[in-house]
Amino acid sequence: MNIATTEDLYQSLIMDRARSPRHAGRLDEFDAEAEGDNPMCGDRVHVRLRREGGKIGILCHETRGCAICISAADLMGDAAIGKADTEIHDLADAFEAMIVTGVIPDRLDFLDLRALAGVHAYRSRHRCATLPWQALRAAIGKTMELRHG
Amino acid sequence: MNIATTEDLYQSLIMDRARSPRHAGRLDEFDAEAEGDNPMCGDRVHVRLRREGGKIGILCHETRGCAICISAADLMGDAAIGKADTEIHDLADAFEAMIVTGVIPDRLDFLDLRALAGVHAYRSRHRCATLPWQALRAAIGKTMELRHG
Amino acid sequence: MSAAVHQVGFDIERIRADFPILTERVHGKKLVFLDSAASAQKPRSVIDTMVRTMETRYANVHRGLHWLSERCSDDYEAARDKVAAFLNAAREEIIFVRNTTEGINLVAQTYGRSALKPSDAVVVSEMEHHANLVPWQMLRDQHGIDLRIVKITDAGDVDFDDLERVFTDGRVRLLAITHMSNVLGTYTPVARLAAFAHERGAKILLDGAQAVVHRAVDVKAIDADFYVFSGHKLYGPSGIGVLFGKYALLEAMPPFMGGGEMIRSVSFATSTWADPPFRFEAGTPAIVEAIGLGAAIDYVDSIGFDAISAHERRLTDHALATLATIDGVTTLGRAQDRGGVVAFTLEGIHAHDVATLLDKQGIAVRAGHHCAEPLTRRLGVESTARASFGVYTTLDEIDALAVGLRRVQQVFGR
Amino acid sequence: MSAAVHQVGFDIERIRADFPILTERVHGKKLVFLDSAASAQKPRSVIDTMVRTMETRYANVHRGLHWLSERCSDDYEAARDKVAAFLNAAREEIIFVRNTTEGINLVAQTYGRSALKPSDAVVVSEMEHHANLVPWQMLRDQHGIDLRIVKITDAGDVDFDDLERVFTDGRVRLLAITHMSNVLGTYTPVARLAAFAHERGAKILLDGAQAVVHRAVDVKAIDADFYVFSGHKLYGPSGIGVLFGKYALLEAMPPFMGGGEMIRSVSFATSTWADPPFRFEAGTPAIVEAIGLGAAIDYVDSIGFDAISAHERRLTDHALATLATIDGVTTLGRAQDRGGVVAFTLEGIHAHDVATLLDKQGIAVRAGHHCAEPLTRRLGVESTARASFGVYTTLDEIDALAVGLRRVQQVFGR
Ligand SMILES: Cc1ncc(COP(=O)(O)O)c(C=O)c1O
Ligand SMILES: Cc1ncc(COP(=O)(O)O)c(C=O)c1O
Repeated sequence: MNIATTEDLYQSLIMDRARSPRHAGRLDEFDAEAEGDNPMCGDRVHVRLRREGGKIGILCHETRGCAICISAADLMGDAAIGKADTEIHDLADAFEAMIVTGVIPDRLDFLDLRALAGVHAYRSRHRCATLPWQALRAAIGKTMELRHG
Repeated sequence: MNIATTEDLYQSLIMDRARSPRHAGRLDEFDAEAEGDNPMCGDRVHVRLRREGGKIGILCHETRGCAICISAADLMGDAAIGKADTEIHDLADAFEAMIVTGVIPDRLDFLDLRALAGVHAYRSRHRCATLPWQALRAAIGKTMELRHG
Repeated sequence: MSAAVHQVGFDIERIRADFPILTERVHGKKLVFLDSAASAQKPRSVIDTMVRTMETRYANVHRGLHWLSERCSDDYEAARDKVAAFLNAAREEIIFVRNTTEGINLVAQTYGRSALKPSDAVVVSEMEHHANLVPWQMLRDQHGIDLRIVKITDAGDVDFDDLERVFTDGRVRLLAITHMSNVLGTYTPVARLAAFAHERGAKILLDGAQAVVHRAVDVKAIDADFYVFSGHKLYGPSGIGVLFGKYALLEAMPPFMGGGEMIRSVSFATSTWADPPFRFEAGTPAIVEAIGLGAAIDYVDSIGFDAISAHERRLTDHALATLATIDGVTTLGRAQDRGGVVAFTLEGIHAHDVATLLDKQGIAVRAGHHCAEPLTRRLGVESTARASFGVYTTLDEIDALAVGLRRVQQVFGR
Repeated sequence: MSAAVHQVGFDIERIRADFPILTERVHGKKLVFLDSAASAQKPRSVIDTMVRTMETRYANVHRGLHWLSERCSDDYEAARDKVAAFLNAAREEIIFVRNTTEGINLVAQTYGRSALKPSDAVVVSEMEHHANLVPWQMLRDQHGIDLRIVKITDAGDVDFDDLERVFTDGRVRLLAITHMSNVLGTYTPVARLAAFAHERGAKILLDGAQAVVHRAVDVKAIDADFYVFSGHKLYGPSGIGVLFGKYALLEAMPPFMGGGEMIRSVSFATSTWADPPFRFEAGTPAIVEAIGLGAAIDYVDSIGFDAISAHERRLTDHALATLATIDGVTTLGRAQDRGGVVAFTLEGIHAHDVATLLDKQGIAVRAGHHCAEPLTRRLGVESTARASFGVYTTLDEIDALAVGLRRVQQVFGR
């Protein structure tokens, strides 16, 4: 039996990122931060980011959760870096749509996020994959409030 | 089709009594009285009785209800007259048991009460047949209270 | 005779074949079931859906990460989508309850206790089922609201003059009223009532237990704030019903019951609530029954409300005309707009005797006060018999009722 | 291997053949259903009883004078008799509710608001399901009672020293506690707890949602004041549950919901209540589901609780022993007396991932906090996976779980 097939959820990319996330950690200096949590299962994602020239320069997350949640947070880091706030919402929309529909969007900036398309088949796991994005959206929202306030 | 067969509920005895009850009416002078009512269908039986030598001498009922209820009240009149209070409870027990089981008891003083055995088959009508007896029991209970009080 | 009278597109024999129970015999007679307003019979598609769920796709919903639970949750939530489409509402506005009664109690205990002050008034009509009267009496006794009764006309319609009167002091905050009377058959003018209430700063709750069976209901077009119905009258399973509430109202309401599913987070000290609709669905829901209700909605949709309403109209007209030909029979209610229930009395014969004697001929009708005791009293009768119709009812069955009633009169020598 | 190990009189293969769903395949694999504590699967006799009711004997209950309604009422009330015999109670003490959750809410809202004063205290334990915590939190917030939590020992038993402590000030009027924990498997010593409460002037409510599935329950022998369970965990339909209450307590309680069936008489001004149990069953009940629950009770009676308990004991022992052989697996709960649920964690692997990866092998387990969030926190874990057993569970299935868990560890490189 081969559980980890390519169209499968627990493929090596996801497992790699779950075991050794590249963006895990805690920024001491940051421009925006937010936390997302799912009390139903105890998953929690804390996101901090620093900007460079109006774009996200560094993104770090501290994630306590399942493999899906950790890898989703980490792959989000790859995709978010270099983006402006407005682009983030667009990307998050596309990601959330992929989780709901299972259809991988045809866009270059999606990078390895496509690895998570298989979450689609597990409705009760959708939250695990989208929680990091919810935190990122909240972090950006708060920065904007600060800027306007 | 012959609805009114002998083993049937709406036999001629019951219909006769429902149409022209013998004990219907209102005693002005009485030793005991009580009312039974069933709010679920609006049936109401008012019983008054007069004693003669420690036994029921006259029993009158005013019954507003269905044919089963009126004939049950009237046939109760036949059977109750000439009985002492203690005998009434025994008779009422036997009548109620017949309604629940459908089995006609083997006792001489049962008279035409047996005509109501068919009510057994209609659980939702049991109350119609037993309501007069409930009123009679209550009337007797009240007399006894008066006597003791 | 009846088949020919039926319009094209409504094949009554095919519909009857969908309901296994209709071939039963009662006291050796063909069953003539004229008690659908109490609870309707179930088509095979509803029964099959319940069986298929239990035999192939059952597990507890929402909490499971495994295949059966995901599939069963999908089916349960798909049923919510069907109900939402059925009422033209959003899925978050659809709460599964046991029955109409629970739906109204839920609103009384949550909306009533949170949004109504003791000085506020609630209005119900004279023709309410106990389900839309007793919960408000309980709220009055517990919480101190004022409960007012709006009169009906002798024809059986809402008396708008009296409605003006009960609203004059401006204290009415909720009008809770039936969409169709289960005794008089009256359809109330719900859009007009909603506008009337809203103009005066009140919300409206509609008891749709009867109406929803016979007509397409669009809560948006009506502008209903709350709408309630039971699955078992809509050819669906027992144990399932629906409360619709506008989302903004639901969102502001505290939960009704506490337990699993309805919480966001629980600690020993305190708990926070989930969003609607889950906030109002504590514990394991009536899973198979909700899915069965979805199948019932598919079933009525497959016939279509145009056909259903027309069929009902034809049956009701035929029943009123036929019963009018029998001496000693009086039918109740003369509302302009009326649905498929006909309550009646027989002179000198108690409704209980009517029902029992009809039963012996295989004809099922209801007798009593039909859980509308104050209305029965208002009409000056003790109890009535009631014939009520479903999609499977035929004109022949109404003729059988007429024959049966004449036999009842014979037994009583009338 | 397992068949041989089973004692005579418990023919597991015949039992499995009674449950149609067990032959389903999931992701192309044989279904291994280890989630019965969330909701059990249904034997054919329960499904058939529901179908037969809907196809041959269905109508609304209690209110009808016709044959179908009389027969359906008989069946519904016969189900109440079966439940009464099952618990060793009187039929008037048996109230049909939707589920355990509604039963507890009913007691909180009726007994709680009428018999408890704001200065009174209610005690629950640290290992309660949300269904037996949140309703008391709501009562506290609405009515002002004091809610106290009695601790459990590290083994997962009720801490009687702490129980003494929470009772010392004499203000406790109700002990509401589980009969069997859905996470730790702990059976609580219910007769001892009841005596403890009664000696101190308190009543006892037992959450029997799990216990009733595995052991014969005698509410008289326990001397329980209230006992609650759900049909869907006892191989019965969804949408039906039971509240037992001692008659004298029920008789003094106001109704929970208002509507049809629960009243004696209604006028516009006021209503009077029917006697228990009807006072607490407002509106059309879950008729088919109550009748189906009766069939479920017949089913478990036909196997017998001696056999069921022994089977469960064997499965639990085997599961604890087998899981102990896998490195990195930790099972929760070490109560002396424990039932057929085993919660566990895998080192370094989140319970969600465990459940999803087992699911892909056809093995259904639950993962999360199992609606006992405060307990999970008390145990110092975020979430756990849980395997739970029914009459149809085999020792082979537990072996399959062990194999499955090793595969999960492989995927995670452990
Ligand atoms: C111990 C315990 N109590 C209460 C419940 C709640 O049961 P239900 O969801 O059927 O109301 C459960 C089941 O989830 C349980 O295991
Ligand atoms: C108009 C109306 N409202 C409410 C109800 C109560 O419905 P249920 O018993 O399903 O709660 C009924 C049916 O009996 C009804 O006809």
